[in-house]
Amino acid sequence: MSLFDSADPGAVAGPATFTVAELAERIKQVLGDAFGDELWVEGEIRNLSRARSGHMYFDLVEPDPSNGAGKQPEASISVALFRFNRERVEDTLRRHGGMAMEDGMKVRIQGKLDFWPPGGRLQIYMSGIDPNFTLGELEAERLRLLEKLRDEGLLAKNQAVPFPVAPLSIGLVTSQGSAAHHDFHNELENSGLAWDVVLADTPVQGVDAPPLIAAAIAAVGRAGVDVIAVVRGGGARTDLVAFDSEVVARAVADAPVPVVTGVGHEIDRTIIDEVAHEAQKTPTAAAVFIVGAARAHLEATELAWEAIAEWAQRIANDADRRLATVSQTTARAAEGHLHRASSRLEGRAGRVRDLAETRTRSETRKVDDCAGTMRHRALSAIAEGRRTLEQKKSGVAGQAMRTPRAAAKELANLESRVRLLDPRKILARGWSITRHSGKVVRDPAALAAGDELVTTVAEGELHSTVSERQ
Amino acid sequence: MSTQEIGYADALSELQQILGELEAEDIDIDVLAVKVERAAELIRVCRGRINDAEVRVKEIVAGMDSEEGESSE
Amino acid sequence: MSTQEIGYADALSELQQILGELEAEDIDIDVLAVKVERAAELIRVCRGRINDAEVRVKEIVAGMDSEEGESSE
Amino acid sequence: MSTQEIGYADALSELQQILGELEAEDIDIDVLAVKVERAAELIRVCRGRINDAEVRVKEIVAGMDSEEGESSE
Amino acid sequence: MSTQEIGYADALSELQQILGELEAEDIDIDVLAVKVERAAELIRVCRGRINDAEVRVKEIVAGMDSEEGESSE
Amino acid sequence: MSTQEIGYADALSELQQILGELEAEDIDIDVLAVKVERAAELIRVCRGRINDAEVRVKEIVAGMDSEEGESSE
Amino acid sequence: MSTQEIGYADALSELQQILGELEAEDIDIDVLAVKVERAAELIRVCRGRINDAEVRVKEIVAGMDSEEGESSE
Repeated sequence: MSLFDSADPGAVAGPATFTVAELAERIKQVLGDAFGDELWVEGEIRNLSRARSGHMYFDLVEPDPSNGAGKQPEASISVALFRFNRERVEDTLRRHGGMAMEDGMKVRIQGKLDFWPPGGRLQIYMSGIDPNFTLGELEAERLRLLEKLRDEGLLAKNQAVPFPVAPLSIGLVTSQGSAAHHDFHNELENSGLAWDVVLADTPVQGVDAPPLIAAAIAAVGRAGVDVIAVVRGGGARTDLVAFDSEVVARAVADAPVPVVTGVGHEIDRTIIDEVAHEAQKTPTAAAVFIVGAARAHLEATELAWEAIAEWAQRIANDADRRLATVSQTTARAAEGHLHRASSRLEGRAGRVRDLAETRTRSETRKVDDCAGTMRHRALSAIAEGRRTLEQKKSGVAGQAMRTPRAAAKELANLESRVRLLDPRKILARGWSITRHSGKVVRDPAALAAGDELVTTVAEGELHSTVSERQ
Repeated sequence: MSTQEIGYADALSELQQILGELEAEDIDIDVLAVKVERAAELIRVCRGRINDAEVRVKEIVAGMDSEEGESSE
Repeated sequence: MSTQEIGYADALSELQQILGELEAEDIDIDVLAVKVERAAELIRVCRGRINDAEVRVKEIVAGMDSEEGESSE
Repeated sequence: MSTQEIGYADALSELQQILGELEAEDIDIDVLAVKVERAAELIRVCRGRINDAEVRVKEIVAGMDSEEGESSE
Repeated sequence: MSTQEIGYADALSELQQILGELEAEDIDIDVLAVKVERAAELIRVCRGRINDAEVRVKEIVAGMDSEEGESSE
Repeated sequence: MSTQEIGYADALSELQQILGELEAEDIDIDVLAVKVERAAELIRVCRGRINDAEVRVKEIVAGMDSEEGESSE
Repeated sequence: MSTQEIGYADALSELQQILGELEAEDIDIDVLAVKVERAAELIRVCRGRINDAEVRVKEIVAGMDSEEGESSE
């Protein structure tokens, strides 16, 4: 279908010529034919304005994919929300997470596309809104961003910055004069501590807010504060959308000092809370936290001092006690030594005495033994001499008696032999000796008859003459 | 480090260190008073730093910085 | 070393050494009195040092407490 | 060495040596009295030294205690 | 050697020798009495020496003990 | 040698010799009595010497014992 | 030699000699008687000597014993 395919019948050949009103009427008609009474469009709210009449106007744009703030959108269409629809729409949004329409918000809206002839503008007359779209879009955006930050390691980056010992110098990023600012300031003042606040005033909502917040964070970071507090009071969920933005999240992650957040109400949690060193729920809570940290260190300091004073006293006392102990030990050791030396010495004295007495006793015994032995041996020698002498005497006596007896026996033997040879013994047995001329006659042949013979017999001699020789 | 220049954190850290030294049994008595004196000085510094009830506020024009940031981009 | 110049730590160390010697069995009696006398002198020195340190610490602590009292009022 | 000049340790050592000699069986009885006399003299010396040391130590200890009493008061 | 001059040890040694001679089987009876007489003299000498030593030792010891009593009082 | 002068040892030796002669078979009967008589004389001499020695030894020993008794009293 | 003067040993020797002659076969009977006679005389002499010796010995021995008894009493 074309805007121009049903030409006016009264028109001459060639392109028809409309009056502006006719054209406007024709456009409205074509639009009505093409889109009907209702359509749904999704896009991002820009240039939202609320008229005194109660109507609301904004542009619904298709942002440039490069997502540069302030860049020309890829497509844009004007939206008008009249008062009678606006109340309903706002009510719907309020009921869904306390949202309110604002710049930068992504919406899916219902309405009629129409041409406004007086302005010569094509616009959508908004009649309704899909709150779930906005919520989902926000959530999806949030999740995407979280994922991205996590991938880059930015979620834990600020948490890795050590929390200062005494965060007395605070870089406060907030909207100056806001309730959040007052709450935060009051809390600091009430603490009674010496705070040095470097205030960076910045809008905290709206489409331009994120880069400004990010710049403020960077600026106080450069100012050399101990800690950065980013605070904003509560509002509609969509009011806090700036704190879900990537540029703010990156500024927090890159901050050189810890960032404490206190954004929104109790239930609100934004991306910045995920990136910050410490996420407190409200500005007051953030101040309380910082005060608490400073006070904790103040207390730690005082405690350290008290402990030092106490320890110093204790050390002196201990040293004193130890010294008293050393003194006692010294005295005891010295006395012990003297006592031991004395008893050792007396032991030795006793030993000298005992040994001397033992020695004289043992020598006495030795000499007495000698005397006893001497007597015994002398008497033994005398007895031995006696015994020897007696043996000799017996030997002499025995031998002396034996000799005459042996001699007598030998003599008797000789005598008996002599006796056997005595001629008188032969004659006594009847034998005789015959002699002739004094010679013993042994052979008759030596004799002649008549020879004179003398025969000796035992009892005398016989004289005879040889008568015959045979 | 002179107490004129010392930061609160350094002061606290030095205090803690002194405490640690005192807690170690073998501190020299001659050093004790010196240490306690230094601790007293540190605590005086810390108290001075923290106990001034007035909140001093310095303002920063973030916008200027951001503009400056943009111009330098 | 003269007891005039000796530090507490050195005095205590020497004292411990003397004590060790006294606790050893074989100390010469002639040396004993000398050692005990030296120990007594060292104890006197140490006691003086402790008292000095204690007085000093008490002064410092009293001073700090009064300052704290003033500042917290 | 004259007993006037002899040290406690030397006296004790000599005494110990004499004891060793007395314990050996073969000491000449003629030498015994001489040795015992020397031992007696050494014992007298040692006793004198111990007594002197005791008196001295008691004085010193009494001095230490009185000082302690004063300082802890 | 005259018994006037003989030492205890020598006397005891000679006595032992005489005792050994007396033990021999074939001692001359004529020599026996001489030997016994000599032995008796030596024994007398030894006894005298022992008595002298004992008396001396007792004196010395009594002296030592009385001193101990005094010193421990 | 006259028996007046002869020593105990010589007497005993001569006696032994006579005994040897008596034990030989062929002693002259005429000499026998002379020998025996000489032996008897020698025995008498020896006996006298032994008796003398015994008396002397007993005297000496008695003397020693009395001395011992005195000294041990 | 007269038998009055002849010694026992000579007598015994002559007797042995006579006995040797007698026991030779060819002695004259007349000589025999003379020799036997001489032998008988010699035997008598010897016997007398033996008896004398025996008596003397017995006396001496008896004397020895009696002396012994006396001395041992």
